[in-house]
Amino acid sequence: MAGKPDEPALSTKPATLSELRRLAAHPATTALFALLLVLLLGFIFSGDGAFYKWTTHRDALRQASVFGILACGMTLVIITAGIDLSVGSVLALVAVCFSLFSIHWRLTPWLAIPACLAIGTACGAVSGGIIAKLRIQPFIMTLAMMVFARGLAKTVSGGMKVSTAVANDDGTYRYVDVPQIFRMIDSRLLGDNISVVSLIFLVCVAVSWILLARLRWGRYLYAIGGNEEAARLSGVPVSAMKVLAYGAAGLFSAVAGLCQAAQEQQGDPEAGTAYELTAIAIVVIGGTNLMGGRGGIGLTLLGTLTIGYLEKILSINAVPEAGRLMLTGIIIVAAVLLQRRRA
Amino acid sequence: MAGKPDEPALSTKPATLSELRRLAAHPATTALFALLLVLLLGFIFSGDGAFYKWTTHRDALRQASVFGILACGMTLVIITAGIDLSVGSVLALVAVCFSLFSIHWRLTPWLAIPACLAIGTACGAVSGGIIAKLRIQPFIMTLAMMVFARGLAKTVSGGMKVSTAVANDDGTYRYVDVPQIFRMIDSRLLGDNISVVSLIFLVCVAVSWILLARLRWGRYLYAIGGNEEAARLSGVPVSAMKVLAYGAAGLFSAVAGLCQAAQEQQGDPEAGTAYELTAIAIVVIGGTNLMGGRGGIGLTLLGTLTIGYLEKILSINAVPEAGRLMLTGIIIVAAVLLQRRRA
Amino acid sequence: GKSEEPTGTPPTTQSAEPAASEAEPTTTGPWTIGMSQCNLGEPWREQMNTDIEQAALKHDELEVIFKDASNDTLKQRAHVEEFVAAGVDLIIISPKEAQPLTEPVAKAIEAGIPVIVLDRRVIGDRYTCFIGADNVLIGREAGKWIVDQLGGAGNVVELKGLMTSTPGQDRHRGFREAIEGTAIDIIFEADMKWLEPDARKEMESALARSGEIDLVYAHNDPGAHGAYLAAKAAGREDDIMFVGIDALPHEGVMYVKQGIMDATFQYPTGGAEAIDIALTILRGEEVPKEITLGSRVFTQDNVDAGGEPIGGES
Amino acid sequence: MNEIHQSESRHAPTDAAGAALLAMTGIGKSFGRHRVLDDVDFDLRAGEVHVLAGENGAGKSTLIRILGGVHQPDGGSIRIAGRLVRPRSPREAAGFGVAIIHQELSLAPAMAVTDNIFLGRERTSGGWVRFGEQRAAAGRLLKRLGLEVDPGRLVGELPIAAQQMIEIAKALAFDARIIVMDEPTSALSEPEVERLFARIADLTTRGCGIIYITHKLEEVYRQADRITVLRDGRKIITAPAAELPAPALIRHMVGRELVEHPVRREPVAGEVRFRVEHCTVRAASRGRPPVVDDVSFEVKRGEILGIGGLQGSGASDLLWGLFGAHGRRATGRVKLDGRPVALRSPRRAIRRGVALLTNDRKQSGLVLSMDVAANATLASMPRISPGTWLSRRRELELTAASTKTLHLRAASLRQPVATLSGGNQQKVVLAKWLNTRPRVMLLDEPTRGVDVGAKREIYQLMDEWARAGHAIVLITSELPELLLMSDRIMVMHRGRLTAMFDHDEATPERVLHAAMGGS
Ligand SMILES: Nc1ncnc2c1ncn2[C@@H]1O[C@H](COP(=O)(O)OP(=O)(O)OP(=O)(O)O)[C@@H](O)[C@H]1O
Ligand SMILES: Nc1ncnc2c1ncn2[C@@H]1O[C@H](COP(=O)(O)OP(=O)(O)OP(=O)(O)O)[C@@H](O)[C@H]1O
Ligand SMILES: [Mg+2]
Ligand SMILES: [Mg+2]
Repeated sequence: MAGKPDEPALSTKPATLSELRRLAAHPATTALFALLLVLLLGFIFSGDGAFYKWTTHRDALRQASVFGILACGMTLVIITAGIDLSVGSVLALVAVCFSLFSIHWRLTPWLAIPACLAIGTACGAVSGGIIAKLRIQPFIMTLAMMVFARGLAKTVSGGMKVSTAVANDDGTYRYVDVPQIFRMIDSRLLGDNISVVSLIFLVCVAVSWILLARLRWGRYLYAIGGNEEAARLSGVPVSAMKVLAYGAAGLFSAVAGLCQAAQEQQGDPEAGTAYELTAIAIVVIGGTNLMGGRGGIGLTLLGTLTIGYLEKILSINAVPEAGRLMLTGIIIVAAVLLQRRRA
Repeated sequence: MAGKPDEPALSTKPATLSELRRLAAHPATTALFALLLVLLLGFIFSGDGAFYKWTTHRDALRQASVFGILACGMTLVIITAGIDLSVGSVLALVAVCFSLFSIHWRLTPWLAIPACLAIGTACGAVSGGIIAKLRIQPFIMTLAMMVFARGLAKTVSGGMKVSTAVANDDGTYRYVDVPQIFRMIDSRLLGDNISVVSLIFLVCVAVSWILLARLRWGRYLYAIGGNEEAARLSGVPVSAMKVLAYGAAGLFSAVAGLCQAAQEQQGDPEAGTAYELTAIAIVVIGGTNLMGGRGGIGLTLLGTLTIGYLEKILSINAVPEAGRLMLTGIIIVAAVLLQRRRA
Repeated sequence: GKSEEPTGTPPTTQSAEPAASEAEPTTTGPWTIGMSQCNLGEPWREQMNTDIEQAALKHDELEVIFKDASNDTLKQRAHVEEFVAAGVDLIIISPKEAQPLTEPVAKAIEAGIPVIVLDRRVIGDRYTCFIGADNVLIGREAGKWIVDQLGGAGNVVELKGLMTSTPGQDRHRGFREAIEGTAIDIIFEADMKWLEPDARKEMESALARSGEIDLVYAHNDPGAHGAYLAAKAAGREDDIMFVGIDALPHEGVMYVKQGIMDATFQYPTGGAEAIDIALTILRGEEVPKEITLGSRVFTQDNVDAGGEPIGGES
Repeated sequence: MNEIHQSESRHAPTDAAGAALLAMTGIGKSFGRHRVLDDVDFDLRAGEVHVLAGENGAGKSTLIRILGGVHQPDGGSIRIAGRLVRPRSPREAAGFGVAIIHQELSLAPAMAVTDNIFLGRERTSGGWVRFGEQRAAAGRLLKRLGLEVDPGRLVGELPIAAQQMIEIAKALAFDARIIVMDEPTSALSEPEVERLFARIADLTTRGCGIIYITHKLEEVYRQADRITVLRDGRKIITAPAAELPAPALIRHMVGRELVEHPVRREPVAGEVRFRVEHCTVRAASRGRPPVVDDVSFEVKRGEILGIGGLQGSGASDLLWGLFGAHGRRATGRVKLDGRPVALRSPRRAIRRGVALLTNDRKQSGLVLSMDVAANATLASMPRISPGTWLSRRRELELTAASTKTLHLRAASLRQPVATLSGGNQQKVVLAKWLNTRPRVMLLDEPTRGVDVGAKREIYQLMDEWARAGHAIVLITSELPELLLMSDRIMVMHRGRLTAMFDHDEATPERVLHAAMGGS
């Protein structure tokens, strides 16, 4: 686009005018269209009115939360023109560790949670470091991490779910209580009106928003994604920022892992398979460009709702698997088409 | 090198010199390193000498072939700076159709095969067309196609494997013969020394090589991947070329689908799940850059062997799943590191 | 599978509380049943749904809503919640996991909706009725059969299902218990993740490694079939026996009929039984808390006769 | 034309001068086995403008990239204000008070003007960016540079000229002692250049030292206190500007006597080859006035029509529109040799014999991942691939022929264009269009970033093409070039045609006046 001439800016009071135009054609506006389109579907096919019940929406949000949390980290990475395929496996690894710590070792959350977050962040930071220092393409590095973390999760869990059924030495099983922290994370607040995981998701959104829109680091991430060479020439600490981005993605994956374990009340080494695709889809449907340098977390929030509601609406209408898949494909394209002017 | 003013532009000596230098630092050279590294592993951990048997290598090649065929199409797409996530699902769709045509409808291969190839190509061409004309990002468009094609495969197959056990109206089953064409594709030639599917793979490699290295279109694909704007302004038919690239990817997926069905003797709508990741890994391990504009099919051939042998070696040593995953992750990184100068 | 049932929970012998009494008193229907399947990807579960469908067709006062969690526990949990919200008369669930679905099911019970748990258990006793077969038992039976086929000695390849899944673990455990102390040794074992192509790959490796293979024990029939194809390609299919599990009419049983496999052990879906039990519950009659389905073995000799029952009563 | 400028040399160095700001000694640098810099000494005094001159590929940018911490030297030492330093990264270099305006624009297109200006040096309090303050500061800065652009606008939306001004603003945003300008005016037009010079003047009076790289001789003699000439990576001479008249300077740069540009060929007034009627180009985003507004003109065989205008004139948009590159945004009628042609896409335009050389080779000219030959033949593939089969022999022959006429300097025709120097990259683009055998050539800043020698060569080529009967449309922001090369000069302002001069009646004053909107 640069170097390609465009219409004169020298018009009178360009600021206010362009402000208006930007608002009108703002990605958020189009992302909103996509969401509304899906909601419309919900109103038409309401699954015997289920769609009009608040609980349906509450649960839709809860189901979308884990993906949304992953998508927050994914957004940071994608803005640097990178990608992180390992989020799903890291989620599983953390879910397993969290269950191990809390259920089997009976650790206090004050130890278990920080430890888990550290594990997730470490995975991300390692990817980021190698990508930045050894110049491996993000796609392939995180693909490797995806495979590795999955293997690690299986090793840690001994290839079985880490559940409240604990094996005795004689091969029989004894049942232990679900840890308090699990129940807490899986509970609801504000008079049963919103799930804790949904709140956690919103917190993640807020944190990423501050990072992207308010802190210097945010500028750096955008600059790296927009023109890495330019960023370097401008004195941006590129490597450090990449470690930050992927580390953050790892951290968010860990948070998602905690939520997953709490909701499943167990650590499943197979959990989160193919979640990375959903997370990426969310980010892109929001309107963030995979080429990097553009987009934002607000868009990802909208994307999360779009995908989340799509899932829910198909589910309450008991659409059979085959049909559901085809519809999903079509609707994704339709939704993105509403924003093709952006792409 | 910034030669003397009088020095003619096309001076033979420095040309040949740089030819040599390029050969030394040529991607293929480094891709070869990666392969040798893996082979070395094989010689060390030979699984009770299984690695020294020719049949092991023959089978390794056979197993890698389906992925290799997918990788050929993936290479074309990636060179245009795109990506195709739908190859796995298209493979499944075609496998199902092929089984349906050949086993249930008893169609002659002369009809069944062209029909299947057409189906695959259509899927690809549709993605390509939408990507080119409606400006949807390849990742998200092919993601949608991936979901859609999977759903279609399940619809066509009625959600069950299309096998030689055909349902009677009374719910019981009757057995029909495995079609001749299935047995042919799954057989071996040259005195049992090479599988037909491997030959098919090599043919695909040859075809893609001609397209990329010997035809005008190949040059166009590289140009689009390198700088789409410049390509457009140089009169490159960008849209047509994108349809070509994704159409070809669809075609190759279809070929892979035929091989898959023949080897499984059935059409499994779940087949090919996550194959796209392997295909991409193969292309990247070969040394083709996901940013587009660089790389080639020779590299993909090497990448296929690398991944194929890695799988085989882990398998003949009966490495348990968890360990396999972790090793795969590590070795992928190690292999790519050998080429980081290229990335 | 049993392994997920904590020994701590009392195997409730007395019959379930008459769930139907909470439901509307009608004893004639029409009734809506919500069926949540954990993953239609697997042929066996496809079969389960088919069985339920077939059975339900015979009773036009029944309407069954099928949902597929496509292998996602949290999705399946949402299914239960949605069924409760929609106020169905009865829920049939074939859980992906015991643990995560225990509480959603309990909530449904509290909401006065009877729940039939199929195949995999939930923890505790807050459900109306469990119908399922015993994977450990089937694995053990397979083991016994193999032992006396091989006369207590031989080289066996074990192609395991996804070992992070309970059926995989149980079919492995039962089998190993059975061959305990015999001269049968497992010369090669690998996880083929229930997938036929993977089974074929692993079998090729096994063949490449060792000249002496007497029998292949695969945790499902597609696995056994994949192994067969590999052996066939190596021209060794005649000196190897192939044993699988599941015995779906169009899979394992067919393979045995064709002489591809030597034996397959049925893992019943319980779909038909589920509908019968459902009707009983809905009519307000009492049902047993536990129904363990018997299994059948199909071999060359008995396949046309429809196999022979093994293990538990049915 | 150079002599006129020598007279009006810049004000004498201030008293602040003399204090050595920078001393680079024995700098050497190789890329692979290619020695780009060989034992180069260079120094800079406070308050002076030190011009670094040399042909394309001489090593100028490399030298200052080393100063800026982008490349690490193989040998030599750098002293800043007497202190021995070794900048390992641009960040470090900035720490030493070095600001660089890079030759290849280093901006993030998707970020706002403000964000780009302060990138890497955000005004923050505890990590939190103070956006309001930055925006205000950016506004002031841009105003002083006379760039009327909303600081909130995305840089990618601006034309290359506006971008270059922003690049400059970026360097001036923080107070550095040593300011390096690598061809800062390559895409600027007269008034902007003047404003830049004004800034330079008060920077030097404040005691900053300026390293100035340019290929425009008139700028050299207006700015330079001292001149250093590089050739093939070696320092040839350092001398006060007064002691190095243009002919000598050129001789040092080129290393040989340069054939003077011949007196203008007399225009062979052929029949009309290219006629444009009522061309209008809509703005990309609606709600804005058209960027080209009802422009009509014609070009005869063998004629060079120059288009003058300040940035924002819409001249480039006009050419893009005629070339079909703006698709449906462009309307109007075009006749080629009397036959009407619908130029809907570049592909068709090329087939009809129209060529467009854009003003940004990196963005829209070259495919940097491909080699010289591939780039040079990209627009004429049918010629080297009969029946779609690619003939490498023909490819090399065609490239060799075209690059030879352009005196391209490359190690081989298979060298990646990314590693060519700016000027040589430009020649590759020219070669690409030569190979399409065009009837009409639309040239947008054809000599941008091209050295004296190459510039002369390009002028001669344009004359040759004109003699051969081509019709040429030339956009250039360099007034002297415009006046020298054009048979007729058409002036645009905000998309409108404001004046049309014959070669003889055109004077700098009249052209500028029209360019500012007067008619
Ligand atoms: N001062 C400015 N501020 C913002 N935008 C500008 C400014 N000057 C020019 N532009 C942009 O330039 C576009 C037209 O520039 P164009 O390149 O067509 O004119 P030009 O005279 O050819 O410029 P150049 O000489 O750089 O090629 C306008 O659409 C406008 O977006
Ligand atoms: N990264 C690189 N790798 C290899 N060669 C390079 C690289 N950068 C520059 N060169 C070579 O170094 C030489 C000097 O390049 P440089 O950009 O310094 O020339 P320059 O004097 O700035 O030319 P111009 O006036 O056109 O900008 C050129 O021959 C160029 O091909
Ligand atoms: Mg330079
Ligand atoms: Mg212009």
